[in-house]
Amino acid sequence: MNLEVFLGKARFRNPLVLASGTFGYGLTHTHVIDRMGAFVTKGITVQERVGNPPPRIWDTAETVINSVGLENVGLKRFKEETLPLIHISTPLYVNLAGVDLDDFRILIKSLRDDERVAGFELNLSCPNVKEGGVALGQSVDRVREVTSLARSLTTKPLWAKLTSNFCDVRQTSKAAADAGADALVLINTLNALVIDIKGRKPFLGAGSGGLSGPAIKPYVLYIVKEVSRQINIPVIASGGVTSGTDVIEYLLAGASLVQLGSINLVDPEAGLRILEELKRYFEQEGISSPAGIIGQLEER
Amino acid sequence: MNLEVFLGKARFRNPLVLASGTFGYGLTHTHVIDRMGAFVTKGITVQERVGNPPPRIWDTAETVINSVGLENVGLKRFKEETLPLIHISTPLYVNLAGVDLDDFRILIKSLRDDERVAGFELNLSCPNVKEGGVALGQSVDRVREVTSLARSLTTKPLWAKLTSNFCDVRQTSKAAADAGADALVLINTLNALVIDIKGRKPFLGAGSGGLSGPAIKPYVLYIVKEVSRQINIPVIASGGVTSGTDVIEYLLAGASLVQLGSINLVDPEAGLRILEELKRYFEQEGISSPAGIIGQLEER
Amino acid sequence: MTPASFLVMKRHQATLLENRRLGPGLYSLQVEFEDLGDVEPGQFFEFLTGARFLRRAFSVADRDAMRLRFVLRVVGKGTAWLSQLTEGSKLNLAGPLGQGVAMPSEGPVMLLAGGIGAAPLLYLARKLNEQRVEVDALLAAGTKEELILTEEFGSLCRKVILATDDGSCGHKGLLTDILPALPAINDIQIFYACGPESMFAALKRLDLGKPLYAFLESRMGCGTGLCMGCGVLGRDGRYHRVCTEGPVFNLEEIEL
Amino acid sequence: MTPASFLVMKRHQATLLENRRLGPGLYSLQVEFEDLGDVEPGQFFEFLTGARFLRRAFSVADRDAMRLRFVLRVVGKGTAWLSQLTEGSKLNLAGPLGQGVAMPSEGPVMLLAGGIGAAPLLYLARKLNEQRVEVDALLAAGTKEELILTEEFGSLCRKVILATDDGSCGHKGLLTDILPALPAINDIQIFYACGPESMFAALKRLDLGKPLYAFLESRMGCGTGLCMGCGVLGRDGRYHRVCTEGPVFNLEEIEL
Ligand SMILES: Cc1cc2nc3c(=O)[nH]c(=O)nc-3n(C[C@H](O)[C@H](O)[C@H](O)COP(=O)(O)OP(=O)(O)OC[C@H]3O[C@@H](n4cnc5c(N)ncnc54)[C@H](O)[C@@H]3O)c2cc1C
Ligand SMILES: Cc1cc2nc3c(=O)[nH]c(=O)nc-3n(C[C@H](O)[C@H](O)[C@H](O)COP(=O)(O)OP(=O)(O)OC[C@H]3O[C@@H](n4cnc5c(N)ncnc54)[C@H](O)[C@@H]3O)c2cc1C
Ligand SMILES: Cc1cc2nc3c(=O)[nH]c(=O)nc-3n(C[C@H](O)[C@H](O)[C@H](O)COP(=O)(O)O)c2cc1C
Ligand SMILES: Cc1cc2nc3c(=O)[nH]c(=O)nc-3n(C[C@H](O)[C@H](O)[C@H](O)COP(=O)(O)O)c2cc1C
Ligand code: FES
Ligand code: FES
Repeated sequence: MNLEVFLGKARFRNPLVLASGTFGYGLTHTHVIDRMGAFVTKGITVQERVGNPPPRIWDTAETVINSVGLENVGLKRFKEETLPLIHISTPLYVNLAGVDLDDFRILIKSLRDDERVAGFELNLSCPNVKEGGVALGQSVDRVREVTSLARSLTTKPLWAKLTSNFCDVRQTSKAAADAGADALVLINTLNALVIDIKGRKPFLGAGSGGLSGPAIKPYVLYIVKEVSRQINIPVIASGGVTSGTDVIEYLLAGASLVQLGSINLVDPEAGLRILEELKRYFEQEGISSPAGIIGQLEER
Repeated sequence: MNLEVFLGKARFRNPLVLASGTFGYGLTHTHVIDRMGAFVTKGITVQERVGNPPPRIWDTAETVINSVGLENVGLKRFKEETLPLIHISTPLYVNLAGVDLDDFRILIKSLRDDERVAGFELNLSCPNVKEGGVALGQSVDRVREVTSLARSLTTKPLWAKLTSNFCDVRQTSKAAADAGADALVLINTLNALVIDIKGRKPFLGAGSGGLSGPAIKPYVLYIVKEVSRQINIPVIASGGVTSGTDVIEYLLAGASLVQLGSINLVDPEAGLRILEELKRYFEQEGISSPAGIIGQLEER
Repeated sequence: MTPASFLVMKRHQATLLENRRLGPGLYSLQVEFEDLGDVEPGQFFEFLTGARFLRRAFSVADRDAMRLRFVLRVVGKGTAWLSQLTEGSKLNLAGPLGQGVAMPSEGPVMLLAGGIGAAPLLYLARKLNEQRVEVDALLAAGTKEELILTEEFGSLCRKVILATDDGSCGHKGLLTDILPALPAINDIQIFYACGPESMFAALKRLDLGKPLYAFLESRMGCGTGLCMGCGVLGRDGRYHRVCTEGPVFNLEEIEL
Repeated sequence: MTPASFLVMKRHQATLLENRRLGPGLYSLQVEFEDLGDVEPGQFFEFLTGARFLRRAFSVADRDAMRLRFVLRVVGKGTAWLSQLTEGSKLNLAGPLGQGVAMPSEGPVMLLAGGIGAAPLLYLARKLNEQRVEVDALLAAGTKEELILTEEFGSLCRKVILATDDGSCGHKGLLTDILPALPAINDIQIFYACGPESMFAALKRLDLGKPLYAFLESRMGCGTGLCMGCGVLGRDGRYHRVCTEGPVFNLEEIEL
């Protein structure tokens, strides 16, 4: 059995990707990272960010709401201090969280020639920062501009990570594809508000956060199916995966790779379990490679 | 204590509304309906609809996904057979599910003079029918047109029930408000796909469905807060309410009325329990009326 | 539409007295109620579980004073959750829901059970027995281990015929393979059947020439007629609510 | 960043031996492990619950061979779920997580516990006792019923001082009202405190002139340093991860 997936020339040993923000910078748990298809770093900004005031986490039985607010070491320290410490055998994608074109230009120019960096995930969708982030990703024009710029600056794989908040993600997907993205990542967290009724104020220190976890899976699955049928670049799914079954659902719906996010918080070795579940399914069903099921969902 | 809410001249004895599609036509459980602020019928279409093929329901621990597909008796039978059987003391809102302007014209003209009908909820958002529904509600222009037409046909209260699927609900909210809606209902179910991996086909007979239930509450709460701060007509919240606490959260976020949907499926008397919880909170906190807390969420 | 008692959902806080494994993934639950009115064969209760948002429907399989018996098969998260409950647990239940089955004016009748379908038919056998209507039962399942409630049927029926797909007990073959050749079949006035959809489809093709009442399942939303979630397609081209118009239908009146 | 053992989450399938109510909403859980290495005071375990997606963190309150004791206060859905577990239940746990507290080179030391804050300090008292460091404890709570673990501290400490907000037991007043006037306080070399945020803020204002280590809580995501969800603001203007850089911090180094 061969779980390899190719997106263009980029090879992934299996369809599992550790999602941005849920696995740090790749400095720990490398025994997990080294078994995955790819690893995406926490979002990196040009300047170091201390992040949002606590509390930053809320959850229900099937969701997580976070407002970490892109706390990260910033481009300089990432390049000088963090990157040299990352020792993984899995393609390293850097999640770039820019506010405007200048930011993305600086980020890509600084990192594009580092051979440890396999590619970039353009974060056009973080709901946890006031500027940039989700606001960028809601505008078809901004998505096109940022992706075009990024494309003009690097030949490395470029993933555009999009949002469905307050916009038509089918349109932004098309814009990113037209502007030269190699793949779409669908989707970042949903805007979410948790209220402390005693204090009559938002529970999270930042006011609001981003919703993820198993409850959003049916919603994201629908989006992945719709977009992957309309847009002819690969789709990478991100939303609510906790099991091998979920991965297969996303592959059937049309995703080529599948990200694991919130589940890593419950169990940083979840990726290993999910990989085993995936293998067992492929074995049982006599499927020889992911290509055999990607997009194979029948219509009703 | 007085739980009354007024939207313009329309009076509601309390902020609780039984949501469309989760309480039938109001023919049973009238002891519950009569204690609520308002009752909304199942969506009514011009022609009778048999609805979608089964299965029509899926659920997880915190969500429901339905694809009933607007099964309903149709305008003629609703008016002639069903309406005369409805004996409730609570304002009756008819959920109108049109595909185009003609449909809405026919529906409103036929029902507007019936004194049993207190007002209309324009269903611009059903994800479970191929034509109309959600597609209408995704277009700012269609929302404006339908709402304007409806406004020109009746002076009865008009609620525009909107979707956040593949659109910017802040824009459609503005369009509905500008076109004369008396209130916005936010939001209808989210598009959702459930996959049967054995059969490699969608689990629901209709292919996909609409996601509701407690897991979507933080998402809808965020939308309600954003829209109610930007648009100056009342907002009616719909999404994931299961307790008095949830109702208070929506009131704080800016909703004037709050709908109960999926929870009615678990317990058709949930409205009575939630009403008691709401009263207890008002008592404990010494709040004399909903007006005292609507929109009173502090910023962070 | 006339208001009927089963349309208003009566909720109970009941106690699990016994949770016994009957076979692979098969469990028998004895539940004690504080307050319980009439319960007719065919009616069901809806259980709240900690694993799913909506209630889960289970037919009444037997009754003894204030105790009801349910028999369940683990197929997903809700049933798995219920199967793990320990004795003494409190249960949040609603019911009885649905319409009781039309009782026959005269016998003999035959009960046709496929797998877990034996559950509601046992309670029907009990009631028929009380009314001195003669009753035969044909109980079929995949394997011997999956054949359940055979002793209970034995004590209530004139004749009990067993069948398994693999021949590990009783006749070998599907229920509908065995049924036509049974000598007992000729004097049967009414059939009552419960089993998987494929069994009903095959029964329809057999065309037994006598009324056949089918105990249907369906994924339910509310269980009380409010949501139109549970529709089964009728011969009239309309969907009928399994929860309130059923769960028992004349096989002739439904499309499969 | 040097790899440390607590950074790789070790998962356990453990057994609940005892679940005992200590007071209003307060429970003591004895858990038996199959395999358990060193556990230091200040370290915590994360429990999976059926009510919330993420794990819930609880400090080790005591140890006896392969058994750990946890003491929990019900504040929400996860703790309510745990409080209802019956003996014999299987628990999915991860740990030990976080860094153990810096042990003092010499005593006497004083433990300052507000409410449920007594839990991790008990295990520290045990370890100090083993190392023959003299230890006093000031245990405060809202009411007499909420004062927990007093006997256990009694058997390990030189002196145990009790206080309640309402005066129903021991001194009347907040921990920080009583502390400055205590005669014992003068020779204390190090303080260890665990309690609500307001207590830490008041302790900071008291300025005891000796090192004070604060056992902090925070809403956590991963518990293993991956998500930046648990930050506490440091004097350096940066957020420090309670899960891996803590949960114990020198009170001087954090902003409250
Ligand atoms: C009136 C009535 C009476 C009934 N009486 C009984 C009875 O007496 N005894 C009894 O055992 N049952 C009975 N049932 C059936 C019972 O209600 C169902 O088995 C139960 O609701 C299943 O719940 P669950 O949460 O375990 O399954 P779920 O987890 O909701 O799964 C439901 C079904 O979907 C399948 N499934 C799960 N996940 C997927 C997926 N990803 N893709 C495709 N399929 C999937 C499962 O295998 C299962 O068949 C009755 C039903 C009705 C309507
Ligand atoms: C390192 C560490 C060690 C710990 N050790 C212990 C210990 O030994 N013993 C112990 O009892 N606890 C301990 N805790 C705290 C414990 O982890 C929490 O109490 C627990 O996680 C709460 O989970 P829950 O699901 O019960 O609460 P949740 O339901 O998640 O609620 C969490 C908090 O939010 C509040 N809340 C709930 N809903 C709302 C709302 N709508 N608006 C505003 N507030 C709301 C609750 O009252 C509660 O205070 C420790 C924490 C840490 C980080
Ligand atoms: C704690 C946390 C932090 C996150 N940080 C980032 C981030 O820095 N950049 C980003 O693009 N996405 C971030 N995400 C989003 C995830 O990468 C993922 O897209 C999302 O959580 C949905 O997937 P899931 O349901 O599997 O978690 C974060 C999510 C969580 C829960
Ligand atoms: C079974 C079911 C049927 C529904 N039918 C309709 C409908 O006919 N018209 C409509 O506008 N909304 C319909 N809805 C949407 C609800 O009215 C409500 O807006 C939505 O479920 C979100 O609220 P909730 O999370 O409280 O359920 C339906 C929802 C469910 C669960
Ligand atoms: S389950 Fe809701 S109408 Fe039958
Ligand atoms: S809880 Fe995730 S970094 Fe501390």
